[in-house]
Amino acid sequence: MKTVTINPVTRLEGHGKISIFLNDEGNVENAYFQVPELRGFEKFCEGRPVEEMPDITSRICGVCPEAHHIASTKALDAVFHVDPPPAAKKLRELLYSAFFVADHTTHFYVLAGPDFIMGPTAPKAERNILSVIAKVGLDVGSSVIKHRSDALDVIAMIGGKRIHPICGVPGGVRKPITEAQRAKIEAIAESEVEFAKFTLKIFDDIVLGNKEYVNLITSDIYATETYYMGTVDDRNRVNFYDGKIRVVDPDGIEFEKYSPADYQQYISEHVEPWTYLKYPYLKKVGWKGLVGGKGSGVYRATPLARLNASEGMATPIAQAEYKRMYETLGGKKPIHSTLATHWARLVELMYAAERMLELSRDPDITSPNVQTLPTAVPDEGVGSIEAPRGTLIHHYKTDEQGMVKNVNLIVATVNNHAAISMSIKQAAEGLIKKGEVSDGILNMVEMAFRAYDPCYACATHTLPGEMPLDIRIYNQQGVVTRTIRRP
Amino acid sequence: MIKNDIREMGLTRVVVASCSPLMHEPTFRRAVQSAGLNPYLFQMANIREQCSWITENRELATERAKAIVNAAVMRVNFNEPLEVEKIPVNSNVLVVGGGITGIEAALQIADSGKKVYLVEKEPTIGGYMTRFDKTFPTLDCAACILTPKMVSVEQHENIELLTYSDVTDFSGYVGKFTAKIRKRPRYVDEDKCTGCGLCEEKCPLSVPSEFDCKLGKRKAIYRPFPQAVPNVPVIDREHCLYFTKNICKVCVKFCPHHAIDFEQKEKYIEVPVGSAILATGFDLFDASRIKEYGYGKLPNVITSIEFERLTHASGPTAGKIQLKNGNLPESVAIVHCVGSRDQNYNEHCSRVCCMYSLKTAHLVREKTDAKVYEFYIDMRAFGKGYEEFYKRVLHEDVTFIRGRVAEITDVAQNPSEEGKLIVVAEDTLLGIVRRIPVDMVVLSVGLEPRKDAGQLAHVFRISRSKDGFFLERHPKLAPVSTAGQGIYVAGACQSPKDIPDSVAQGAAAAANVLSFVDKGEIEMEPTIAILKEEACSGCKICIGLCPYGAINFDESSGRAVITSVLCKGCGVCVAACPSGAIEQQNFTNKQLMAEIEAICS
Amino acid sequence: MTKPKIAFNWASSCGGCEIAIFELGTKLVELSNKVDVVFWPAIFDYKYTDLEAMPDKSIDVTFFNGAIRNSENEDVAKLLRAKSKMLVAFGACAYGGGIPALANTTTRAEIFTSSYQETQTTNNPEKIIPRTKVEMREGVLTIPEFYNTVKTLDQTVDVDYYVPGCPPVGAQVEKVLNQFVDGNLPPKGAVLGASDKSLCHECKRIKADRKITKLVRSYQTIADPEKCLLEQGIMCMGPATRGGCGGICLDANAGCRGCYGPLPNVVDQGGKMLSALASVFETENEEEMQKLADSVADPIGTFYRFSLAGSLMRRIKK
Amino acid sequence: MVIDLATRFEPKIVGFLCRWCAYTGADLAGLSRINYPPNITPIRVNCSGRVDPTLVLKALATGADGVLIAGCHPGDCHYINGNAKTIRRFKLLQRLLQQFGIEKERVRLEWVSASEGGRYARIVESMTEEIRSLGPLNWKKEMAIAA
Repeated sequence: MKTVTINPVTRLEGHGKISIFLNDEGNVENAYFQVPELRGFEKFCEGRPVEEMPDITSRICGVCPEAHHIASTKALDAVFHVDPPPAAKKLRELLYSAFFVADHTTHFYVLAGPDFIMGPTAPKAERNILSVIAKVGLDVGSSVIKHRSDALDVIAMIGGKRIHPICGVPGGVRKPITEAQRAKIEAIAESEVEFAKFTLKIFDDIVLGNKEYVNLITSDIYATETYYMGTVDDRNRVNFYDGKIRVVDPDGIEFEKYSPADYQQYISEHVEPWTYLKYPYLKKVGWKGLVGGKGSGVYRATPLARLNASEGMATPIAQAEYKRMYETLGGKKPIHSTLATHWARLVELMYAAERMLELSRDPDITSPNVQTLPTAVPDEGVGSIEAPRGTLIHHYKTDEQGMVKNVNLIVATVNNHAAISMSIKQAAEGLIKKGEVSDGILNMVEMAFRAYDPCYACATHTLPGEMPLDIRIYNQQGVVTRTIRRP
Repeated sequence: MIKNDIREMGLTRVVVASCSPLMHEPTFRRAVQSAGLNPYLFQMANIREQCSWITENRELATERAKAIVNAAVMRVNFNEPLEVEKIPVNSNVLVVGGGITGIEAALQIADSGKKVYLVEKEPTIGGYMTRFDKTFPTLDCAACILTPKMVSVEQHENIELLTYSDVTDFSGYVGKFTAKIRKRPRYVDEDKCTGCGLCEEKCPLSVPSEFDCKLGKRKAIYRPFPQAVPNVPVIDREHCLYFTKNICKVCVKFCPHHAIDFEQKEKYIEVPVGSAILATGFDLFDASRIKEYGYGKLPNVITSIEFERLTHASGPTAGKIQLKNGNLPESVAIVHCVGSRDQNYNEHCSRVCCMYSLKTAHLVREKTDAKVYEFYIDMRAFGKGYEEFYKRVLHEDVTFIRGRVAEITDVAQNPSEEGKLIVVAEDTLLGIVRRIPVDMVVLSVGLEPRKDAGQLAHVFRISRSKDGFFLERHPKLAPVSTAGQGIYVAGACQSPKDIPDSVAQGAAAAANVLSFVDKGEIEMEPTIAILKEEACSGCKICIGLCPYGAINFDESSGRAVITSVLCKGCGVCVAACPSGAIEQQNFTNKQLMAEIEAICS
Repeated sequence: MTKPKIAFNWASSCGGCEIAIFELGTKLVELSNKVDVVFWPAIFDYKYTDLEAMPDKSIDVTFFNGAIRNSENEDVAKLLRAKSKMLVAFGACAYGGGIPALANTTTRAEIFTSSYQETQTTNNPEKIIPRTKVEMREGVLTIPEFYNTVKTLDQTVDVDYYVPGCPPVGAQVEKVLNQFVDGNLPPKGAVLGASDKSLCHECKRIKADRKITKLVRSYQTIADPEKCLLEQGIMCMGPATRGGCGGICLDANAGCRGCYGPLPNVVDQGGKMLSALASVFETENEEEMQKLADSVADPIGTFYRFSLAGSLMRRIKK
Repeated sequence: MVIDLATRFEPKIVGFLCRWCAYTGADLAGLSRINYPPNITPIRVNCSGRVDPTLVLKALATGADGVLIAGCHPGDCHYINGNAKTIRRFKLLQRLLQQFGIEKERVRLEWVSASEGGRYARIVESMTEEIRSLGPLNWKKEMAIAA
């Protein structure tokens, strides 16, 4: 039997590792995606004072610490049965929207952009941010850096730090913002909205203007039928900060809609002995292995999944883009094509920027009343939020002194763990036939993977989407007959 | 030998493994120094007191000894040469307390030509001794031996006597202290008054005399007793008709020297001194605290000090030992250990009661025909001539009953007890409870720390032991020194003492003071806290910690500042400093860590 | 002159340290002209095969972030040590263990049982626990060994310099990178990109007198933004923590958690903070002392939040 | 019962003794030839208030099975109230050690006056026996096999 080992890098590195096993006909027998690391937050948070959790759990991920910090803070509200003042909730959401702007911007330009802007067949040497800047113009490059940096300034203003914010406390945030800060934030938000429009235009011109891509996006290789999950507001519109969790089936029919506090009735996690990362799945459907379709509990929680699981966006421009996307891609909901996730991400970028602007203009936002002191005895609470890479859940139980007794975390990217594995296998199957390994596999598999923007910061060590590849093909004697490397 | 090795082998560090550093560290340090090596490059390993002498287990002891020596060797690597700082000493001496102890100390020092400030809170010096009649065991009259000394204090050119005064603040450091003294107003000008006594004679108002334990009377303007030093009366504001009713002024009218001055105010003076001796003495146990003894309720239950006044020739009864009704007692009980050797009151032995109780017995026998019962727990007669005195009293027909008195009552159980005081006690020799009917009971009250001892300790920044008396530097090797350099304690303020011991300590303290006052300089222990300025973060954690106020915060530099002369080297700030900016010389972290590693590995 | 060759690597940590470098944005672009980045798996496409092929000491300086959590982290550390002239422990995790080292309050067995069996949503009837080597029908799959104790970088390989912080603040990162570019470096073993004084030194809050009569949990009170937090009874590791971060947490009305590690003359950050804190408990009464001591909710998590692996005790006894 | 002295576990105890009371008291025990197990090695300090908790952690981490801090009785301190600071630190230190899994019998704070040689001997004796029954702490080894 032949083994194709796709190693992001050698065994030494902590990146995910892909092994593809071929059968005697040289077709794909099986493909495994392994995650080699675990840190055990769920255990070592036990015994800590629960109010420290937002600061501790933000260290699960330095790429999306805001997500963990805010989810954790919301869990504290629940643990202490305290309702934050309006200003506090809005400040949290404002910080959070700024974070979405920064994160989605990074992904599109720095990580995913190259594939589209330079073209999938362009030599790898050109497929990086620098070439992108060269193509779209230097001013765009600096504009990307500026708008990302501005968004982080907003995070720092409200959160205290650019990385690992520390503003969250049960019942609110530690500090209000001044009028001067508000004005600055409003100015930034206005500019972010324009920037989002500009980004969507680039996508139109370069991506949608190119038939090749549209075909790619709609091709079967990248279509995986699964359930879709996302948080929605009372009108089933996408919401990042708060709401009910909605799940639609592969036909787009609402399958479940529940309050995050009840997540245990809907989500289970499967364990395999050959990877440190678990596989969440829909409890009511059950674990049927790494397969898609109605019969399998595998679901996705990505920007595309959020749009699929919703009925629209809560801000005007984003809503318009939402409709345009579905119409352009055949008018069917849900869209199963993994690559459409990139477009969905930009629709979310638009929403985040608009939401930022709304909140920066909200009269409550500078209210000095940003903290309600808890009075109830702490016991248990769930905090949930939409991270850029999926629905994030923090669940704590404490003793009456508020010392943590039990922690359960369902981390955003992990939601998609099964789907990612499937997409990789699928790409492999689609491209490896009779032992013939096309050079294309490299980039194709990579694109499938990158679409998820998988942030394995918490588990593996790549920044979102960046998965350098290296394929080796062994003959029966286990001798490398061929090596395909990038570039 | 060590000296030779240092010279010949050019040793840079020396470790001696032998006895406790408390014994011979100074000796070896001197030796090392005389060989030209800094004495602090020497380290002592104590393998005797705390190793070889505490076990039979040779094997283990050897292991331990190795560890101890190893620790010393590792440590000595990090020892640094330290210079002993010498600071000039002001030769003036402050003596607090004008009892026999303070008087002795003051005279010794003054005679050597040094200036002494003697502070006494009462209107006169002399202390308790002025109220005693005879003193054990020699039975010579207290006044006869005390009065001359009081007088020479008054006349001594080197002694500035500050009576009716107290020390309210004591700042600075050894060799350079400043004592703040409060002089309370006498309302009599000490310079003008000649002590003729006319004012007392003419004063219309009589009140009970504290000096006589309220057994006798005094006037509103008074001297506690005729031989008071200074021989200047004081006006008692509480009672004086001028102060209470704004009338009278008889004293003003009659004073031939116009010494009466109702306008006097309390005065504060500051005096510079290089050292101080505390000889503030003791308080007597308040017998009324022991309800079972009925003191204060049963008229003829009196304390030993009251007895002293009764038997004193110039006392209220002119020395007649009598009952409240004037009759002579037919029987007298003397009760030992009142408030002493008793968990409920004071655990300590007051040391003097046994002997003065014997004296009491003797005086009763000598002056009356009364039968005397002496209730004791153990008879302690340890001083020179004491045992002999005990024997003597044994033959004076005194009944000794061994047992602590349980109760003193006037409730009779049979006719023979009617109108008597019944002393109930278990006779531990006979093993029976005895009820002895008597006319008078003398309670031999114990000695306690002064009520204000705590406050005084605070003013002088010295420590007290559990029993509340001032704490000496070392119970055996430095009995009159304290942890506070330049501050000494003597007499009963350190622990209960009789007159001979108190006088001895007074002299000892004087000698201690003179030894460095004479040198004109004093050596500071170099094991003090040093601030590494560049490392101080100005977090202020240490500021409040120093019990000697040696650490202050300098706003301009934003740093702590340690006044090394004030530092006594406890190291509390060193352990606390979160920046690790404070080190204690000869107890640096490096040295201690090296010891730990050597011991543990 | 030839540009210095530098490398970045990421072991057991959240990635915030790499973001902190990424955060330099335009400055990073400028900097990248002054150096050759020969290895940075997170940002550019380099492979360990290339690294292994490099001659020893061919990298001028490697910035290593993350603690040593598993066998893979250790192997990477050793490989990079061999290839680098200078190795820098970058960030709280590599320096003192950081948050991941809080796992030293538990054990490998407990973590596995918790993660793969006990957590509410886990459905694992066969009680499967990941193994380093698994025989599959198609072949063998391997994953690294998860250690029982988290180690710091210098407990694993020799380290030349340390850069504290979770993550190091931008200004300091820039300063440090330039120090290496310009080659003006203090003696080996030094801590870079931080102050030599405690956070109190740069704290703008008013410090009155250091007397602590009560300690409250942060959620029990709204902190006065002007006064020293400790004096308000709010835990702040400032006195025992290196400055250099600019006191951003204090400005945000939050107490310092100690991510910049111990001061130059201090062996054990936690032990020192404990000593300093208890020293200023304002009471001579033993019961009150006990009460104050008990009001420190989680001593290890408080005094060793970021430095447990690098502390004297390193882990709990189990 | 026969105890094989060769194999019997002999606790290694580090003692921080204040120079005024505890150390003098320990000397007195020796001068009075009072027997107690030679399992403690004294380190002399001026005042128990000098004992930085870090030193205790250092001792335990380096291989001590127990640590004794001994000073003057409360209210009896030669530095007025140095030992009061020791108590404050000790109470917090005990909580920390408990979290580290170190039995409270291993680290003790005791008061021994200069005249209490017997008391000192009894303390060391009881401490040695308690630790003996707890067994070695072996912190160094634990760390050596950290992985």
